[in-house]
Amino acid sequence: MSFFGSERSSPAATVAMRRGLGLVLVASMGAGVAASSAQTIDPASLPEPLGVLVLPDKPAGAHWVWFCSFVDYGHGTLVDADSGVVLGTLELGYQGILPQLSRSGDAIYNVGMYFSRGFHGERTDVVEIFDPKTLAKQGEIEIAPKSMRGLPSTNLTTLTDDDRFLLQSFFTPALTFGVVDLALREYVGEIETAGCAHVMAAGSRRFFSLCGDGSLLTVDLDNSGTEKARQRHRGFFDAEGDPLHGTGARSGDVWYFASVRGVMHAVDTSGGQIRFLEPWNFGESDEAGVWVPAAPSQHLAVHTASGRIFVLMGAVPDLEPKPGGYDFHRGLGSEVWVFDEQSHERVDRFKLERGYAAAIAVSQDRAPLLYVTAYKFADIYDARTGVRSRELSDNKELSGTQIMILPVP
Amino acid sequence: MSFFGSERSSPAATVAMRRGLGLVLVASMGAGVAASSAQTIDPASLPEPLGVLVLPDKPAGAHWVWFCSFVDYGHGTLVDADSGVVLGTLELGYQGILPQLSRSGDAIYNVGMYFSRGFHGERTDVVEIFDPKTLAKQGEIEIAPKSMRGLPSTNLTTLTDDDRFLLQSFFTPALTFGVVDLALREYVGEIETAGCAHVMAAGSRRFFSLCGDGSLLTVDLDNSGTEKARQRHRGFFDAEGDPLHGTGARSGDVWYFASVRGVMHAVDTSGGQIRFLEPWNFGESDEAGVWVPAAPSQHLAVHTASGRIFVLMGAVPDLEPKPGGYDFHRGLGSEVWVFDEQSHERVDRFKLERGYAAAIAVSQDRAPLLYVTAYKFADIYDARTGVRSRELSDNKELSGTQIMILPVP
Amino acid sequence: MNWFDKISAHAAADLAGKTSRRSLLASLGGVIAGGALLPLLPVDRTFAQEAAEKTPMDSKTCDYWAYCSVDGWLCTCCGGTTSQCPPGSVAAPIAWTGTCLNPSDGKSYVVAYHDCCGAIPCKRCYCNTNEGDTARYQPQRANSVSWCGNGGAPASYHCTTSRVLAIAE
Amino acid sequence: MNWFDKISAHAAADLAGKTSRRSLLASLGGVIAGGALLPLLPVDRTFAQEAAEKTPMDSKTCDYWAYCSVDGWLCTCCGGTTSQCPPGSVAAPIAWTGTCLNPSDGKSYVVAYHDCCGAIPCKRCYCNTNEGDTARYQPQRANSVSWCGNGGAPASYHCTTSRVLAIAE
Repeated sequence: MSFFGSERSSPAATVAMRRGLGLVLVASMGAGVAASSAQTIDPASLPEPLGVLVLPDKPAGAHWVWFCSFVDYGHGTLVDADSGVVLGTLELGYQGILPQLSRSGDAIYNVGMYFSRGFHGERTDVVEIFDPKTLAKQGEIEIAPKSMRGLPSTNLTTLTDDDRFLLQSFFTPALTFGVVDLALREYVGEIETAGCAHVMAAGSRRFFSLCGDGSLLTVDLDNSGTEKARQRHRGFFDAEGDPLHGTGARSGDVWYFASVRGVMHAVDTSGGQIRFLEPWNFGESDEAGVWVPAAPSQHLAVHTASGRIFVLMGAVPDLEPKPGGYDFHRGLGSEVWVFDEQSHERVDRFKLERGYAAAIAVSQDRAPLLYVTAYKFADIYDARTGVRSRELSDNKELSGTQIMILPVP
Repeated sequence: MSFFGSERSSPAATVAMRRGLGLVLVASMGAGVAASSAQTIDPASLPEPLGVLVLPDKPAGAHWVWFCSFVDYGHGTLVDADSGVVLGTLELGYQGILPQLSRSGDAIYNVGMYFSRGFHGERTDVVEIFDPKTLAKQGEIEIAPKSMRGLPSTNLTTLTDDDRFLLQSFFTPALTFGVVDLALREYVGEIETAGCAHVMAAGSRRFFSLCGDGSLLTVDLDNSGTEKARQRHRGFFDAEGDPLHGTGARSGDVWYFASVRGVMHAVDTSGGQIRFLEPWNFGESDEAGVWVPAAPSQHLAVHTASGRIFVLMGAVPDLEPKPGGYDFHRGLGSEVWVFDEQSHERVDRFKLERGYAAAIAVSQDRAPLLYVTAYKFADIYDARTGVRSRELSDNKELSGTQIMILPVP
Repeated sequence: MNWFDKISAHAAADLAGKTSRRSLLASLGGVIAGGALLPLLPVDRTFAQEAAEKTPMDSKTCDYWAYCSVDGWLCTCCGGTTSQCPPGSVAAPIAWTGTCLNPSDGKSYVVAYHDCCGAIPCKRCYCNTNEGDTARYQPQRANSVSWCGNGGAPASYHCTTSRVLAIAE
Repeated sequence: MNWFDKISAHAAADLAGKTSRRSLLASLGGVIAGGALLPLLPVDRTFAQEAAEKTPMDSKTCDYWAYCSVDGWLCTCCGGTTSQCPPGSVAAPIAWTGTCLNPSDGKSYVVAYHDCCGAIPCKRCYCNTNEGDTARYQPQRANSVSWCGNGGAPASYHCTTSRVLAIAE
């Protein structure tokens, strides 16, 4: 109808938003704006141009982080952790987990599962490609409709270290991995495992996985993404007595995994080798109970430069099995324990302000932040002191149930 | 994997659920079960058959009702209002509103909007056809991708009185209606209006709509669903001074609409005629303020047999406009006022237990129930006494934000 | 006391005192359109604001002067501004309009409420003011209908901008 | 006091008293998988049940004896039964299993947890017990992964049944 405003969003308008309009005092990015100051409008600036924002380059020293919300159709929220300002959101698909950020910074990938009719109809699994500045979708690569869904983990999808291939966990209930060639934008195919799950990058053409017999499986790819070699490395962990949580954390070439009872296992993947480091016990008992990794989803993080390992910990009454088996391994955490990679000493113990948390992550800069989610909240702590600097909450900075965290490098 | 249970759901299993297995003491339907009684298991009944339930015929005197939840992907929950038991759910699509129940009882229709990728990708609007016993999808009819979405109303979609055609409100922002032939399962096409919205059935081949100039538009269809005739009936209401809420309620051939200030307008559509009944004022002021229809979505219901009109009412401080215009017309209600269709007298005034409500509806039987939703809750009242008999709540009987109600005839 | 109890208590107090009943109703009523925003910060903020001062210059609150006929999520809370859509969304070229009083200069302005579309529901900073909101048979000022899907914009709703067009004559 | 405060308070109390910390953690932890169930009746009920008696024969509560390794929404709250999917959904033919003690006869039973699929998320009666739950590299007893999508079932998750297979040897 002609009497409606009908100015189209144009490239010019998109650029115009960067002009300093007298009106747009309250910009969405950057730090605080005097919210109660008067607002005079220059009539010459009207009508305000309509447009769509583009993300700026991340300023040096800035802390940007994706908080990802689970269940139904998931999404990520990009937040400037220093100001608490929301920079944008990204849809992640049915039970979406985490986007994958390319090291080059030129693409964001998401393995999305979709249905033609909401929650019914035909299923399609795709690797979606988003522009990191506009967050606009650039394309997609259809893959086999086998993506694993359920409780998220950071280690269900990975990029190889050169960003060439994306590896995706499949579950049918056979455990396999899908390989996607991101350079050619093609689905390469599927790699069988004999009962191994979770996928961790260990180089440009190698990944590894944890297996049901306690071994570690390495798979080497050729330049087309096809399996070239595989090797099973036995004795990484005690799969029956003290299995590992599948969500691990990486520090350079070393990957860490925590067992349900609180033993840290590490594997050094450098030089194309697999070297198991000596496991060490980090659990402890005190008047609160027995402290174990609190592993509903993302309980482990490493700040590589300082060699600090952060573990979300929760106290349980005991480690005795119930009639159907033990059940202490999936609880929430109430503290973050900090260990030194070299000495294995606990160097700090942060009591979380909220008393419960589901996931943790750490930024990799020299003034690192510790990110903590608690469903409807996310909290930002100084990773060096354990002091909380900011709280984010549902319907304000966040939306949904936050259970995964991805700091932007 | 062979060691997994892998018994397929079969027709036999579906039937088997009706057998009286010693184990399945706690049936999902019907009234209370002794929840704390011991449960002995006949080994011969194992393994329990796996299957999918089918709805029984609605027992005589039973009160079944759909509560519909809004935003994102909507859904309806079918509840036995006498027992509070959930009977099933139905997906309604993006910003889905209400299913349409055929008078014959042999089909449930839903006008669903879907995207190929969750909330992005290609849009498809379809009329979906569900089996009322199995709630399984039987098919769909693609329509023009123009369905109106936003705040729901009961009068955005209707079936003609013989269930032959479905009429759907379109908004592009031109206001039109889509016509679907349910017998042939074909999309017929679009009927233009000159600024009229909401669609109300008035016979097998006639519907009407409310127009921006205060008139009422009737459209007659031929047997193929194409427009045969139209007529504009002027002077139904005062579109500038006291416009009607678009959500009306029907009693036989009479449709009722409430104005924002509390004047009831009625139109008798019997005999292929359009006869405006005398409007009557039902608003009132008291110490609480000025009482007006509380019309966020579904504020009007009629119990036809008793000739009772139910209006959800809320008190506002005054009816004065703000600088940009009046804003008192979309608030929640706190009371339900009951009027006699013939005398226009207020015969009752129910104070709602929760103090706020978004939608009301009434069953049409001789022991009518008044259904009231309040977002995360739904309450069931005796429509004759205003006494609340049952509360339904989120994550127990309901899920989401309940704002539409559809009693099953 | 959970928030529902709070609402009831406030509603009762409002009914008794006749104060700000309007804003209570408008805020709660609007929740429906936004839907599923519970627990509801806008409600809490509305309550807080009844006691505290209004914030007509804070574009992340419902009090912001140009938001006088909004029904949805504020783009300022989703990565956008009052007139710019967040990254990854698409601005609906066609909008409903309202007329809002700017207390800074005492002038009324025509505001075009452009929905941003094609992205996940933002679900932050829900506001429902309704000044001048009309029924759908007068759609040019109707805020309760989704304007995504019109004029070539994708149909899924992300958030709403409030773009100042001109001084109202 | 809102429910988050309640949780914190309870958590603190639990930490201090060492009572039922396990069930608190299990219940809260599980919320993640179910997701977006807040405000959380299961949590409230878990708390209520700590004071009140357990309800191992009530199949609409997490205490029901056969639900010892569930992570999801109970089909008994969605229009189904302990072994039958709700109308409109499809039973996943392949399931994870658990071993649960029936207090009525003191016997342990093998329970197959079949997800019901292809319908909207039910989001009612969320339970997360984890007895015997394993990591995904041992998937036959892993309850944290969605079993919808397997064996020909549609991939969207609706709710979970707990079908008794046999007496555990």
